[in-house]
Amino acid sequence: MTEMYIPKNKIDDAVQEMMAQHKVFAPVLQGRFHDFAPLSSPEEVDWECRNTRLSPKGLFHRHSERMFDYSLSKDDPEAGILKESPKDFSPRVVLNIRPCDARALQLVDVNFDTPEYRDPWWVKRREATTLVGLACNDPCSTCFCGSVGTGPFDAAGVDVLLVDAGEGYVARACTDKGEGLLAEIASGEPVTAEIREKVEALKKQAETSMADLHLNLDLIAEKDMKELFNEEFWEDVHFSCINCGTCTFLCPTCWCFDIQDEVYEGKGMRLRNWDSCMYPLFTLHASGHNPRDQKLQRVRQRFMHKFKYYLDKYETATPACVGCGRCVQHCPVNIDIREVVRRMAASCVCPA
Amino acid sequence: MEIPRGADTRVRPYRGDANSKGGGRSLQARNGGIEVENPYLPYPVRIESIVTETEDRNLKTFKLVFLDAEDEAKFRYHAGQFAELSIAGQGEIPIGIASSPTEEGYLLFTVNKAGKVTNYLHNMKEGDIMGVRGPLGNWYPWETLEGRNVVIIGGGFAFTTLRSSIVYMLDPANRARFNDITVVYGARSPGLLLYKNELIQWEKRDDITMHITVDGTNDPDWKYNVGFVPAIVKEKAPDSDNAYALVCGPPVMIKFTLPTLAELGFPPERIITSLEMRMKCGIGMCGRCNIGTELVCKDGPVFTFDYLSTLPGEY
Amino acid sequence: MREYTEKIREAARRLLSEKKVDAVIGFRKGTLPFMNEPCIVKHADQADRLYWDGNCGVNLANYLAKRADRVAVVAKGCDSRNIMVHVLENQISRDQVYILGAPCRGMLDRRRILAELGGKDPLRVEEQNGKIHIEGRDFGLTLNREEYLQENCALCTHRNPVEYDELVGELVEEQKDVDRYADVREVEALSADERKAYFQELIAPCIRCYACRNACPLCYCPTCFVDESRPQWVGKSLDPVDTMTFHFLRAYHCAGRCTDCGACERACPVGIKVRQFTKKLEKDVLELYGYEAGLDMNERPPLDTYRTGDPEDFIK
Amino acid sequence: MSEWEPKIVAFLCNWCSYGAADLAGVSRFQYPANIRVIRVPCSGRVNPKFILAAFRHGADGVWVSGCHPGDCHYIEGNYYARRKFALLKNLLEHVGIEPGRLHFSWISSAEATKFAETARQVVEAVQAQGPSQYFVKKEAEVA
Repeated sequence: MTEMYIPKNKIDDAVQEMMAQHKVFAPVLQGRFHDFAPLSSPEEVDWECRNTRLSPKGLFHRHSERMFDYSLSKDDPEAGILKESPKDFSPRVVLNIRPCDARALQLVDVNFDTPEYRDPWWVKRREATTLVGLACNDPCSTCFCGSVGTGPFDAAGVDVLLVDAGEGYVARACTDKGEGLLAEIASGEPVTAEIREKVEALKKQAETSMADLHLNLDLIAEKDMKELFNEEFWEDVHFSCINCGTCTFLCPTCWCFDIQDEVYEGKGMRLRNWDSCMYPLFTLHASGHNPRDQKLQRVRQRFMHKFKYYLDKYETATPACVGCGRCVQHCPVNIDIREVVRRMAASCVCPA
Repeated sequence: MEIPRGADTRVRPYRGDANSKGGGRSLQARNGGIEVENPYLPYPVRIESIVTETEDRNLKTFKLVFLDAEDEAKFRYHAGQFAELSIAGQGEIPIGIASSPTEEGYLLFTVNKAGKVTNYLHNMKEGDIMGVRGPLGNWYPWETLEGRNVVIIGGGFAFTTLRSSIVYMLDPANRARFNDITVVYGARSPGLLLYKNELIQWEKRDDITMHITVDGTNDPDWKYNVGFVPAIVKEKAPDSDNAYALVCGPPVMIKFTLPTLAELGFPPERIITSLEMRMKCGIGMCGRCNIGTELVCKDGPVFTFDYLSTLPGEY
Repeated sequence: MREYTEKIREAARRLLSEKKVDAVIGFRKGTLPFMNEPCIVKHADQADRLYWDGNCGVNLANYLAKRADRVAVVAKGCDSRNIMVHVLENQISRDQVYILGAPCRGMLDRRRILAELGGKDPLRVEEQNGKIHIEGRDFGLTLNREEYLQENCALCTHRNPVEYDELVGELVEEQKDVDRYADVREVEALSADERKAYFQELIAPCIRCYACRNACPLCYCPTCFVDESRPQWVGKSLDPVDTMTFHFLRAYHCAGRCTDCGACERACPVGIKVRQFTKKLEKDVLELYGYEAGLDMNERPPLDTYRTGDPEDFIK
Repeated sequence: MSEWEPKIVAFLCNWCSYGAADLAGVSRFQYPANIRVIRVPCSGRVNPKFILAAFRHGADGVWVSGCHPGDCHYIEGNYYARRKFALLKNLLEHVGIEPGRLHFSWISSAEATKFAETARQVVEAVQAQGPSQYFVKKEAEVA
């Protein structure tokens, strides 16, 4: 696989080269926090950004997606017939996506790209996108990627992995798509043995800097779904939750959505918006019956989905969580998923 | 290859089927590559006719005809499946398919007036254009039911996919595949029974045993049963030997019917039901209709009670 | 803060073992610096889970609406006012709640402190004598507590609980001569177009997660107007008009009830100053009807009463 | 702009202003035809959501009219309404809606002249603002 060294004074040139053939998205400081935004110039990239407030899932699964358009005008012979809304699926690069967030996209693939049905928007955007990851030399204290099967240097989800080696970046292609992208970069230099060693050292340092939480996911996997569902500790876990959707909206692996029709002056569109299992409306039947009308049920659903249902359903050892720590950082009432998972593994009633 | 409509062409086991392998994930892939068939795009249909089913006028049966014959060919379904009815400007609703695969040229949907979309639909007229997306979900296990006695127990307006099933089994091409067919169907009053004309016709046939019942009635000419569905099941005591029961109805009916069936010797793996849930996508992606690991829209809606008992009771 | 924690634990132990209450609602120590988690304690031997410091900004009144049991709740000035609002609005009865009053010197603004750290992780934090000592992997920093209070706390004129059954600390001196509405007046002074631009920009980052609504103790409606479908009052996409309609109506529903506890702003994951909506209402309610929410149990909320001589110069 | 005519939604109390509108019609008083009347049982029935909904659906102005203070058919509905509307109007204008778009009046069923006169004033004021933009839901701005 291709590997190259891009000195920091040439990194803008490299980004410029990516921009020649692709629309490039990268973390940009927008007001008070970072978000992925399309670049108009390479200088906009904030290379010091630790991570974006919102996960990059929105680049693939848009917060509000215009699905179909239709006419409702009486004299239109096509009135009431839905047509796919035009979309731009031209090639793009998502630059400086963190390994956890890239891995998250893979975890979500199993939902949107299934043997029976393929979500066209997700699939086409995934196809059109090359992910250039940036390894985390300095994981945050709320990061726990290493405890959920990924890591600060995990290349599993990216097409190219960049490592900040101090004076420059080492770029390594991890997939054919990544190879293709690096072939377009002329600003690269060969990677010296010394730099390669440095990258290894950085990797080791990053990995050891993170405490292993010993989440014992295998213990959860072994448990009976129904027993875990009925554990008493959920009573304590759910208490502080206010059922806002912050955790689900910031989460890189939460994919749930709602479908809505909107009409304006004889034209209409079908939209799909992010939704959240935290909201009572999410499961409310038209009859008024609601299988998850209690806060406890909704809180439990989120954690059970990520750490039990997902594993059981897809027969995998990896939970639907990549340890990015966004929900830990931004939960307004400090519900800490790391603690919840510990209790799921231990089935202990008392908080740790 | 010419595939006859109504045949079991897709391998999608219902949840809890002893023959099921790989847990409800079907094997047929959609078009590969980047040309992705949009599973959210409804087929356009025209409302051919509307029948008001019940005297409270809350249930109407809509007969829908595809605008494009090719779409009809693609919409190959099994009794027990559902579809998303789509109304531009209003939204979509998941509704069980009431017509049988053996009834060609149209689809039937019996819709209860409950929310925003169904209220709008009830005010639509014959000739109006709407959409249908599907078929969705799994179906009653027709291959497993072959050579068996089938006991159908329905209550209220949860009789739609059961009607589909009865029509399917009674079709001359299919009738020989199944042994005795027994139906217990009840509603609160005679005016609330669905498909009355058909019920009367079936009642007169000798290849199906009908037990129509109402909770109560003032009608002196009522010549069928009076009593709750579970009581009538107990009274008529269909033989459980080599038999499967398909049970659909309001929760309270199911609650009291299950012990009766158990007494009659039906084990939970031979009692099959179809669940309802709030749904949006209908294809297992939007995340709201799960019971534990199972997505009712895609892994269901048909489950055995045996299988349901292994899942969290969140439905 | 130690003393508060001790007093809270002692009270919880006593109340629970004497069976005066079924549960005690307070905070437990958070898993992150500058965060604590609301918790409920139901047995006397669990009382030591309770904890108190300058990071208890969540409004605990939020956990009281429609409770059936008898609970003790630790309440800062704002929490106690919101408990009053609950009592006035029949969400809970006064004799169901045992208020453990916690006189407050303001809660810390976590976001502002983290911004001060410029992305560095705080690992250990200690509050002492009006200072915040922060230590990280390779840094140490001391900040003046006063300068890093939540904005609403800095402007607070009701730091002492307005109603309580017992106190867990000495009453503090209330802040005087605070100009509570300087920011509102600044916006009022702008032209209509400028105000429109100001508010549109304010809510631009909104992701419609409803954290502001859900963190708010006033928002207990069984079905929120955003969730109503017949008719649907507001769309659910990120369309700016819908987002503005949501924020506007959410704020309006708090008219005459808001205690400026700051829960909404604290909860917002994208840092929107949603109090800019509610503070205008608060100011108007004070100016037009002389009412401050949650201070007096015998006075009806301003939109639940009237005076024949209420101002009406806007009516033709 | 000469072609443009404002659309104004008027919520009129059944017991007074609606009667006044009726009387104005019977008495053949002229007033502009820009007003779409919604009859309500009391000005107190007008939920702020209704006013937002009117703007949302493209009303250029909203006018609420009820009974004079003290004359409410339900004794005090308009007193409550008065407080509700004062805060609503202030907040709407605070977030930047033009002051000329939202109007309130007290008009008894006998005051047909006042009704016609107020209608003219309201239409004039809204006309001066031009077509409404704020709070009007157009095609959703989503891609």
